[in-house]
Amino acid sequence: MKRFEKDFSESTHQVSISILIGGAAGLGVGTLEKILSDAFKSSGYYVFCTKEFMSRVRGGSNTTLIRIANFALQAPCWEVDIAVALDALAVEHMKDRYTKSTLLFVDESFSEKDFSTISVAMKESAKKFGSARYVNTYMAGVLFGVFQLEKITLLRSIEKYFQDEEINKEVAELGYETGQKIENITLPKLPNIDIKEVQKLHLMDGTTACGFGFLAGGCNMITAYPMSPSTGVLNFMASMTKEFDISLEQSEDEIASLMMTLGGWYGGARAMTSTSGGGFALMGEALSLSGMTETPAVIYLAQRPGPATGLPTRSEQGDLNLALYSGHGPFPRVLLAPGSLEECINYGYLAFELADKYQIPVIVLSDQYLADTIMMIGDIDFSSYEQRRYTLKSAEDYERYADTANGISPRAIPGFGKGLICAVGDEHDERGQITEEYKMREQMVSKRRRKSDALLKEVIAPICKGDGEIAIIGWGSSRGVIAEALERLDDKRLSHVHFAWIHPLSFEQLRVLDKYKYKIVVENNADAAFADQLKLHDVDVNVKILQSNGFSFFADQLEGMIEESLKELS
Amino acid sequence: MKRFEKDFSESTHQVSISILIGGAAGLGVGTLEKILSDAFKSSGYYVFCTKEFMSRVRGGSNTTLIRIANFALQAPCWEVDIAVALDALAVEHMKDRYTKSTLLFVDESFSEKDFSTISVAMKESAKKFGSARYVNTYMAGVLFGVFQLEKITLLRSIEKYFQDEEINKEVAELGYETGQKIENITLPKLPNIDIKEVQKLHLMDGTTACGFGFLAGGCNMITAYPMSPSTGVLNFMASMTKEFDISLEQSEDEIASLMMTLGGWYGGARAMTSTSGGGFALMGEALSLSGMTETPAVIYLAQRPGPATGLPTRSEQGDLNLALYSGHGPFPRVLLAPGSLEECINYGYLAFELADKYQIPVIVLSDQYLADTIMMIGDIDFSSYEQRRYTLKSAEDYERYADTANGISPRAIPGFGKGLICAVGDEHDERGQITEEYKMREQMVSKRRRKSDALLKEVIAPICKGDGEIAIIGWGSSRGVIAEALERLDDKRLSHVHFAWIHPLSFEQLRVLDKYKYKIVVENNADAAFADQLKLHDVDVNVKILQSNGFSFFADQLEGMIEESLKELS
Amino acid sequence: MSHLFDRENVDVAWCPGCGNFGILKLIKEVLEELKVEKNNTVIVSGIGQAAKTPYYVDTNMFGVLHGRALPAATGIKMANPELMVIAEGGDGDMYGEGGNHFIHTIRRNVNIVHIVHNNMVYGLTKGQASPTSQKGFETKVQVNGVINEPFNPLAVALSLRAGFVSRVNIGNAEHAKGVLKAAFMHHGYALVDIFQPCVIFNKTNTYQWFKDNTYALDENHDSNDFNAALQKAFEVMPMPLGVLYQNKNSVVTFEEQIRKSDAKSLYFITHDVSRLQNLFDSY
Amino acid sequence: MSHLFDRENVDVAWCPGCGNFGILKLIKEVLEELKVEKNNTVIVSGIGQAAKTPYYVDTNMFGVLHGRALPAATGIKMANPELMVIAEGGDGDMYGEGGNHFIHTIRRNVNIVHIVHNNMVYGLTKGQASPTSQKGFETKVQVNGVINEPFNPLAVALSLRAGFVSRVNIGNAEHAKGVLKAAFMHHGYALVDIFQPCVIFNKTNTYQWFKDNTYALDENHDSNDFNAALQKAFEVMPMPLGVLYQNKNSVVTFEEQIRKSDAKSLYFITHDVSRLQNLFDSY
Ligand SMILES: Cc1ncc(C[n+]2csc(CCOP(=O)(O)OP(=O)(O)O)c2C)c(N)n1
Ligand SMILES: Cc1ncc(C[n+]2csc(CCOP(=O)(O)OP(=O)(O)O)c2C)c(N)n1
Ligand code: SF4
Ligand code: SF4
Ligand SMILES: [Mg+2]
Ligand SMILES: [Mg+2]
Repeated sequence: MKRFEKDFSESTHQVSISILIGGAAGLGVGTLEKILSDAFKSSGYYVFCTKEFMSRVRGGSNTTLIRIANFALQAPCWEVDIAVALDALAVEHMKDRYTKSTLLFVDESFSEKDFSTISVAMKESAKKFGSARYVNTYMAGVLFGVFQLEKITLLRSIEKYFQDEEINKEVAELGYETGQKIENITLPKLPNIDIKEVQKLHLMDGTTACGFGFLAGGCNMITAYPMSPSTGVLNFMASMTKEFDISLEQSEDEIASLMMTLGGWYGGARAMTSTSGGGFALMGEALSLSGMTETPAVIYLAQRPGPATGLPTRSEQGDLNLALYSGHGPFPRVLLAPGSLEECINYGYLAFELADKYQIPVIVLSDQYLADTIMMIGDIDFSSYEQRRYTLKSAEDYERYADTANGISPRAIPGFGKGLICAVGDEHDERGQITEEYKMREQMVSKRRRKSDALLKEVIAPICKGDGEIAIIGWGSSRGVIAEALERLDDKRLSHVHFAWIHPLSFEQLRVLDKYKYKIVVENNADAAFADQLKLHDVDVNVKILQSNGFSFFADQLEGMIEESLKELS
Repeated sequence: MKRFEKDFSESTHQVSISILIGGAAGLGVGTLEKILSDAFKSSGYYVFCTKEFMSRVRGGSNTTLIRIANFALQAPCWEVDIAVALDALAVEHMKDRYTKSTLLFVDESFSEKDFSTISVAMKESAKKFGSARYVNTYMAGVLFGVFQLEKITLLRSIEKYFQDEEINKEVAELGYETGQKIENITLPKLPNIDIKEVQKLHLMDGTTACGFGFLAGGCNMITAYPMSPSTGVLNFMASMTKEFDISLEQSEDEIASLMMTLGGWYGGARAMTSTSGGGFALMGEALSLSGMTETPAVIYLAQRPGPATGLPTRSEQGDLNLALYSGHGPFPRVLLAPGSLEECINYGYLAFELADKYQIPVIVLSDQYLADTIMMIGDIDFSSYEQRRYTLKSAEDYERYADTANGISPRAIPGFGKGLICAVGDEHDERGQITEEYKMREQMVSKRRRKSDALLKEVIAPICKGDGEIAIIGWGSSRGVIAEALERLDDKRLSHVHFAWIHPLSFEQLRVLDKYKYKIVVENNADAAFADQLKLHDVDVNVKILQSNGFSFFADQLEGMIEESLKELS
Repeated sequence: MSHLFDRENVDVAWCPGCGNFGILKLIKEVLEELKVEKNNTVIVSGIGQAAKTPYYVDTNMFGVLHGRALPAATGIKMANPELMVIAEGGDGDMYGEGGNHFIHTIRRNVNIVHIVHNNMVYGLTKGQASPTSQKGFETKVQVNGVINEPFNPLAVALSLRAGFVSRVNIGNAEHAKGVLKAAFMHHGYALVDIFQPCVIFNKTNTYQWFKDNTYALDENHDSNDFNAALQKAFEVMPMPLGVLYQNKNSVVTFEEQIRKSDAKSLYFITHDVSRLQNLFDSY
Repeated sequence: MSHLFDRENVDVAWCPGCGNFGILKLIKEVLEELKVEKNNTVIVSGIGQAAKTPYYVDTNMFGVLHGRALPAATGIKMANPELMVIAEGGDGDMYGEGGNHFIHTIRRNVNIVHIVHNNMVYGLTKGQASPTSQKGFETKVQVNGVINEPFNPLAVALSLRAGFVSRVNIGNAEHAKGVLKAAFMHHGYALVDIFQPCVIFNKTNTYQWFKDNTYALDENHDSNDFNAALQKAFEVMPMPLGVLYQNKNSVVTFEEQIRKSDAKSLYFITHDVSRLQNLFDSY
């Protein structure tokens, strides 16, 4: 809270409050997140929510962080103003994130009194209504009461999300009254509100935004095997089968997922699969088939920490090298890593366009953090995304691998035209017969390489912000957190460089980075894979800020890390 | 022939002759290779044989190149002194490799007379003995006769390789007589011989040498799925189950191969699997499991051209990036790429030592060229390879992932000691229970990274030969061909740098390359993956000589390519 | 017989005498006799000798990876149910590497014809045991002979409630043709396991062996009777040939169920932008 | 009951009321009652809720990847046939992702106990259909309900000639214990498919449902009779519980056949250097 006012309010009168809610899986932390984010938004605040949770369905200790502010928020913070512990374990679990001024709401039965604890009768009150699981609604009420916000706003949000809304509303009202009455606590000052601006915005997580991007790209088929944190996209698309004509199947394994997707494109669909690192590691051979047969594919790869099963419900940007190099033999591919909801939509759309146009696999890199984080996004005009077709009706003498100047052979689909479509995973000649002729091999290697060259003209340059000589370089999901860390640092020397287009990189475009005297790369992984890519393109990195403990970066912590790393420069 | 004498004989009196034999699969080109290489060796010549063949069992057009010389040979050449066409297609297939002075042996029925063709009655003579398949023995006889070598030597070799040796000997004798009588041809001059030196040598292919290396390393279990060009090692180990106590199983797929291998190591074996690119691409997730659970693994990866099924029986060094980056999440691994028969044995042995000691996956990179090429090797003293054990008898309080200074936790196996062995693919604590504690995660990430650091002290530096300021850098199987190309060029400015230890590279060791003013990398692939690794270690490459047409490099062609590339320097 | 489905100018890569020639001929004849439209037909194959077949048949083809023909075929049917799709490959391809897809494709009842060339050996990789190799079969890898129970594709297919389960011997081409035709006409997944001698690497299971160890089912066998089929599936030496089982009740297929619309190709399906806009705006 | 196989100081990650608790208890009791030696026992598991079991049993364990417990278990037996090896996981783990290994492990007759927690749902990933989900089962992915034929593990195992095929319901723990014990005592591969209610994501196949839809086989069933077992395997509503089939003829196991020597651990096997030298020198 202190740190916070110092950093923002003085200069810009920006104020934010962070609320961390902890409890066992199954206690309704997720529901609380939904109600509160909706109610805060309706009250006119900018809202940002992110969660961290264990790989289990009940028990353990999970949290959700809700930040509200009078300015657009795009990052989590580690230290919190308010903490709500729905059970005893949560008090302990959240401990590292308390500051001296953190207000900790606990049940009256908890003995821990180290912090500025505020005891409320959450369990008791919930039980009064017949079930322990009303704790979450009760606490929603308490918080709203404490903030002295309009009760009716909260009740409306409850109506939206509960089937048994009446009783939940009663519980919330009781909480609200209790909250209003709490005394003798120094509450973080609520920011001013801007109802009009905020109400224009849409609240959704990265998963949903990616899903809309894929739909905008005309995705009409998805085949996938469940795997956290990618399953959200599969769920989203499944729900969309009720709205649109989409072929969907849960595959028996990830190899089948990608093979079905390839079959789909071959047959005329705009198909995709979704997975995470371990599942993607199984897709390598099929990815290579996409490259060789020049069959498009879109793969949504939501990263989580490895190796192996690692930390299945946590976050890391750890699969970049795998995405870059998986599959045997060289072939063109594109890697896109959106870092905001807008980018999720734009790059989700672009993935289908590029896959179709260049007949290549396109990998969209997300991660648990981006997938599960709820942010705000302005209006999007979907009529501006055209769902194109790059295929043609085949003529009788159609040759699938006709050699062309840019290496792209016109693609046709079976049953549409008079020609026959022969797509082949062995080395082949132009019509798609197997060949072992070394000159034909050279011709086809060159054809595929020319597609890589052609792709370079599509590359989207990184976004560079600020005029400082020190570039803080990030990619993908870290966009927002780096932005806030830099705002907090408010140091004229620092510029922000954000990459959403990850591969291929354009050597020429990267020369824009030569103007920075120092380069600091921020990656949520242990292998600094992106820094390696920069180095291969003659961009030398001075400092690498890496983290691979299962958390995404936090703006306040990153602020400190960058400060620390500046000392290494000289 | 001309070119050849110019290059070698003048200065060193080195003479070699290259014989290319072509014919359909099933015609016995392979048998001819066996008999002739054996007979030439017995006659006192250094021998080198390499083949290129199609992905089919009968028909098509394959060749084998047999080079004989009075000095140790270690590379193929493109242009040939003698060509033997066992069928009409072969005349065409070998065409690109004829020079003006090439002597082409064809059947009397062939009409093609463009070159210095020598017609012999191969079909007719074979038929005389009752079967067309005697053509190969007949031609062995002809060649021996043409060279005026001792007939008895050839007959002894025939005895070794044929069941129906008597009739084959008769056929050979007929051929021999015919050969002796051929007149009016300018034969390449046979080199002088050195029977004593040559007879000390052993003739074998890279597959066999690798196999002996693995056995020297104590390999007592192999689980694999057939895939060219790796199957040879599986066959070799299968034949060795008759000699040694080895557990062997053909798996249902490559995922099972590596998983069984991991099970084997967990259970106490020294286990390995063999595969090629496509199969390896399927093993990524299991590789990552090896990294996370710290279960050793040895993987023999015989490369062939991709993407996808590509050219299944041909050669390429195309899987380096995949071997480096496959599997999700970072973990230490070692890549070894032998480039001679001695290196096959040494690195095959080392693979097991390192896997066991560091509890990591070790990948031995071969390729179709190395696997199928027959070369000569001197005596090896197998008593110098100790089959060690790095495991201990567990105490009651044994913890599988005990944190240690160098990151290596003492490994124990079940049933051997009082402790329990809990190996886990999720992130874990020291005893092997699943954890999501971020501090424990950081500790384990650091433990695994320290193993990577520790590995650096094992790194074997590249072999640098020559004092020239231009380094010709190669890795793996290209060792011999680069060496001969440099000998042919005989240019004092050129040095040869050969890497057999591929990963991890030691930054310090690589500083030895800083002394070269120019660096030319030679890779049998299209993506210059090794040049990238050099760049990541601050070794900048001036020119890349790449080839990915399905053939390995040929010494004479490479000579020209290097000459060409020298023009690019300045 | 015309040569409607001959592909021009191809170099057939099989060994003289191989059973695959017979299968190739069989398929081309059946396609022609059933008046199948080339352009609406796709043969998907894996990798192996058997999997080379579609390179010699003049239809659309998708030559994928060893073991992976079935999911690719499924994907094609998901994209365009109107296409006639055949998945083809060897015993190693389909029952070894591709075993998991075999199981789950049957469970889905994808409307494809599944042709497996069963030579009880890995041909293209030069003679290792395949899942269907008989016990005792010696190879360079199985130096003491095969020890594992041979995979019984018919029994497994039945245990998964496949709607059409058949086996033929290419040595008996006329009989095989009738069965293959029935498979093409079946509505839903249809398995045709074809005994195919590999004259090079399988010196045990020869034309003669297959002849001696098989017999054709006759009208006494009721292919509508699941239990009878099950009994037949376990019969060995001799092994029954023919349609062991066909579920003649019209069972709904996979692709009939997963789509909102009817069988229209997804090529023609773009999403209504205003609906998309509304959905987004509701957040 | 003592707590010999309790693992100390563990946080069990299952939901209250989950059928997995019963299975955990069952396994610990059986291990204890059969006087199994901890140190010579390894539980290999994949990934999923079921696959967490070995973390709570005080034996050796190898926690591998989703779907991959069986080949790892096979590898362990190849390395050391003297170890008692259990492969454990969920229905998705073993019949979905791991389906190919399921088939081929049975064919090998590896001497392991194969325990599958069959809750007819993907638990850990929050409730998608599994291969054994019943038709019509609605989830967030199967929004219109499952359409595919449920995977019948018992029928498939029998079609592959598994030597021990059984199913139990953890709601009937006493009965389950007898069957599990028999599985441990069987010489060769033994499948125990355990019905296990997932109280969170499967509101259809509850304790009550399993009770209502199963019955225990009695002495009228001859588990030595393969055909009888086959009939039983296809019986539904109610589904039979117990040992459907056990091949009591002593069938030789995989690991008994592949090794030159007897069952000695490979840990103790190094190669004779002079023999190696001779072999090399013969080239
Ligand atoms: C992933 C992968 N593993 C292995 C191979 C090598 N391979 C090619 S064909 C084949 C087996 C061929 O046997 P089968 O499928 O029975 O076909 P056949 O040649 O007998 O017709 C194998 C193992 C491969 N191409 N890809
Ligand atoms: C390769 C891979 N794909 C997907 C996953 C995600 N995943 C974890 S558990 C699971 C399924 C769990 O279902 P089941 O095996 O039936 O076990 P249960 O949780 O129901 O006991 C899945 C799909 C994974 N870990 N690895
Ligand atoms: S190897 Fe066997 S299966 Fe392959 S083409 Fe030759 S005979 Fe046929
Ligand atoms: S989700 Fe289901 S299977 Fe998993 S622990 Fe909970 S009740 Fe058990
Ligand atoms: Mg076969
Ligand atoms: Mg389950």
